Amino acid sequence: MTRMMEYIGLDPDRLMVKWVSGSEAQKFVDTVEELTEKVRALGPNRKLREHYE
Amino acid sequence: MASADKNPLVPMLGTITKIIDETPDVKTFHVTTADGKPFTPKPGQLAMLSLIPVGEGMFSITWQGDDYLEFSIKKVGVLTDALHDADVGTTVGIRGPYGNSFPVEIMKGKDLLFIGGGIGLAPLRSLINHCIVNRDEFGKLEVLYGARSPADLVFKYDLFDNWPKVRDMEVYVTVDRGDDDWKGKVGFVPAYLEELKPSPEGKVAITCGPPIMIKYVLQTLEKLGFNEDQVITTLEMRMKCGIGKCGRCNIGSQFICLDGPVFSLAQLKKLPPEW
Amino acid sequence: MKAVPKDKLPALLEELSKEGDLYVPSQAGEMSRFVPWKRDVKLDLEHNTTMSPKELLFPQTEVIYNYKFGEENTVEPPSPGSDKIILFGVRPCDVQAIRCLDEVFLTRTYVDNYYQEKRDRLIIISLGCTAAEDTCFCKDMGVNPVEAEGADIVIFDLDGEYGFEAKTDKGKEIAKKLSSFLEETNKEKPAAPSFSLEVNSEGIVEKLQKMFEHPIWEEVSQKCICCGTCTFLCPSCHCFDINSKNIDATKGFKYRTWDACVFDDYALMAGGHDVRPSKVERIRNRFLHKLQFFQERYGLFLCTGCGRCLRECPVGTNIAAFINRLEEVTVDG
Amino acid sequence: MNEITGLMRKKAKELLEKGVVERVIGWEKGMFFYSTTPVVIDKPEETEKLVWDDFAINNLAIYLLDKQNKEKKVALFVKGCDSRGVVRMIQDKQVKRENLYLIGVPCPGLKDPKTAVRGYYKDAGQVPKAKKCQECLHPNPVLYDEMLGSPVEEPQQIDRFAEVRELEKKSTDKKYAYWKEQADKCLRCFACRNICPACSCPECIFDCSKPRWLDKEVSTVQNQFFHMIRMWHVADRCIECGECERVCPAGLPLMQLNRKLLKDINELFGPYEAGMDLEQRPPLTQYDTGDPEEFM
Repeated sequence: MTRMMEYIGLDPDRLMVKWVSGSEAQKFVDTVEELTEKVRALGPNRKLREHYE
Repeated sequence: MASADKNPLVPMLGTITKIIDETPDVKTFHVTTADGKPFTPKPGQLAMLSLIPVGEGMFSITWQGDDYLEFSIKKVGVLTDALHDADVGTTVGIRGPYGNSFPVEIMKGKDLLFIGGGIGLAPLRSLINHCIVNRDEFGKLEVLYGARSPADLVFKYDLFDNWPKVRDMEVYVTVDRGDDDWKGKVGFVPAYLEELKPSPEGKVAITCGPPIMIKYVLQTLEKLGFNEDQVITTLEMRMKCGIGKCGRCNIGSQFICLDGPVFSLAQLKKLPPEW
Repeated sequence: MKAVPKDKLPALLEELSKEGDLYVPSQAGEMSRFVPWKRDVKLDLEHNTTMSPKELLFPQTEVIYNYKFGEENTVEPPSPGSDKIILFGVRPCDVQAIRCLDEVFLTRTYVDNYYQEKRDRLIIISLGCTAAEDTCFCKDMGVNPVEAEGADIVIFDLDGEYGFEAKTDKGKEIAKKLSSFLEETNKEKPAAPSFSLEVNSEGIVEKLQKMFEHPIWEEVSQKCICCGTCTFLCPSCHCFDINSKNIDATKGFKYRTWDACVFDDYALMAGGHDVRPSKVERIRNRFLHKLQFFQERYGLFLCTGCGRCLRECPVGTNIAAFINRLEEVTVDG
Repeated sequence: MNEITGLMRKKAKELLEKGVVERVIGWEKGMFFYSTTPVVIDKPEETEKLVWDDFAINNLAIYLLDKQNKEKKVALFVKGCDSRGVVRMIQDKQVKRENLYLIGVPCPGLKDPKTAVRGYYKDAGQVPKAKKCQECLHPNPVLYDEMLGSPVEEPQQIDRFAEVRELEKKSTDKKYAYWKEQADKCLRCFACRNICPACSCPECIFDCSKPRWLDKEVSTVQNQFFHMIRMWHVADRCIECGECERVCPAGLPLMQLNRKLLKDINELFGPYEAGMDLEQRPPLTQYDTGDPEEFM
């Protein structure tokens, strides 16, 4: 998927796929935080968006 | 702003002022604009009704009051589902009136036989009520109506209460399948029609219902001796623009939204059998 | 007749572009279409475009009105444009298609405001045809390949120069502004080109009227894959769909898009009833609309013989071959 | 008339006369020297229409998905690419093997009528081989009941991922610009989907109206969405017949999308080509604990 995103010209860092079990609460929190930080650093996505005035 | 009343594709804004539950999947809506009644349609005409963020669809106008138009709508898709979820006070878009109308002039002085099936009674109702309001202009009025089950009968207040009280008016009701409380007739509309054997003498028959019912009713009427000009039907097709441009509601070179929805059997026979 | 030397054409176009939005035929990758003129645009006057010029009068997606909903409810159609739209190099078949569109959108009870406001601003400069491609059959569908009836100005390739003939008042006004580029020529207007494809359209309306139920429909529809190539490239196909799109929880817009009568959902009604449930009925409707129904309603063929669908159909469906097939068909009465 | 055409007509006639099949699907000659189109034949006397020539380029496998053919006993002429389409359909249980009589035709590489049109070429001999045929690795049918003619030599030296590799080298923003430009051209005529032997869903997500996933609005973003989702849906079912790209009226390089996925599949799951073998399951329909996590 990330390879495909890269190919289409999207930033692959905006996608994260991770296996988290229902019992791994901390891992889930850490994963969400990690992705949030990554995306925040990247700023808002302008690609694949309609721009209506 | 470009003038909205000149642009036929742009609706007026109106409000739902009243909702009547008819059956589990049919509701009747009253629609009013800020100026009162949106427009004054003739019996059998249509209007485009929209729930702005959902979609738009063509509906027959079932009746009108001094300050409202009435639509009876069956729940069959995205738009009608949303309309059924709407409350009184909801804003709707409305444009029209579209299509021709029932040829009231040729019906004057004649006996009229209305044959409806399911939600197909909705377009007939505008004409039936027109005849009741102008009772003296018409002969005997008869309504033959059928639905899948007793619960699916629309306008029960008219069928069992209002219409039978009208002078020289008969109402025959049948259902495809009865239930424990149903004491009335059970059977399909065309079969009941054959049983009633109405005489074609001085009579005009007007029919609307599911396509398959219309087909059999037309056959039965011809068998009973009705000629092609004595039989009138109103049709339905998928419509988008309502003004004869978008192309999809054609039967041959005729557009249902502009040249129809009302056709006599004589006119219908000149068109390809695609309805 | 007046003419413009070929080497002066870019300068003439430059001048023309001051009058309004000028569109010219140009090859872009595999797709050729009418594009806004710029000095570096590569003109393609040799072949007709893959995309017909209808997209400039009747865009594939067009906003009907913007709306707000929720607390505040409004509907607001977009404001019309004001600049002239100048189409340069439109072929006579496509001019004829615009005449068909005029009938649909501007006559018979209602006028379509969106089409009309663009049509009013339109100036058509047609390029009369001096050569016919192997897929061309306009002359058999009621089109004059040289005169381009309906155009404001017609130009002709006269070897080294373009003959220039203003036909309408609008055209004459433009010609006046371009007079410094025009010289008198003693060359004759070219004759109609010879066509390798002959189509016999005589009497087909009457014949088709008797052919609604005919095994030919099953046969011609069998290979169809029900895509929209033919209708989308066709210069005269005009059926559209209307939908709405919500931008957020308070606003959105109603828009129309080209639709194709061969698509599965074209005539499908809410509730599931479909009068044209299979491709047999859909192809029949398409061909009859082109060749019979439109004639009955508007007195013109809705096929102008441009040949686009013959060239581009993925499975080789050929309306010209179909018309010629009709000669072999016998009908009762 | 060439030898294969003669064999085709004879075989088709025989199959219909003996009642082995109810219907034969092959190619017939159209109006121009470059038009050879699919044809459906139900009567033995109509088998004279059948031809095999340079322009019999349409992949006939898609007609097996047509409602009117699904329950019929059908004889189908198959080139390499047609036969791979049939294999995939059988694997997806879209068609029944026992309903099919497959007549293999070894394919020398064919020509695209769209290249020949407009009088650039006067006869078939001058027309270059179609792009999809230049890229073809398997011109011989992989599944058939009988074969007409003898197999052609299979090319070895074709790098099917060359275009993909070229594009991969560009920067992310350049790639985005490239695909955006392609999406802008798309007319959404659905020719690519409707001609595709791997697009076999009875109801397509793009036609679904409740909910409507794809807006009818033809805009860059909706078109990007359409092509990206379609590419994923086709994924390991793409038999690389190149029909989508051939029929696109706007000339979109659609195989560059399909082949990218196939390239990734090859890198992550080992060598794979769709529709080569009835027994080989496509990698994305199997689960193995050793599957690379990256592909998710």
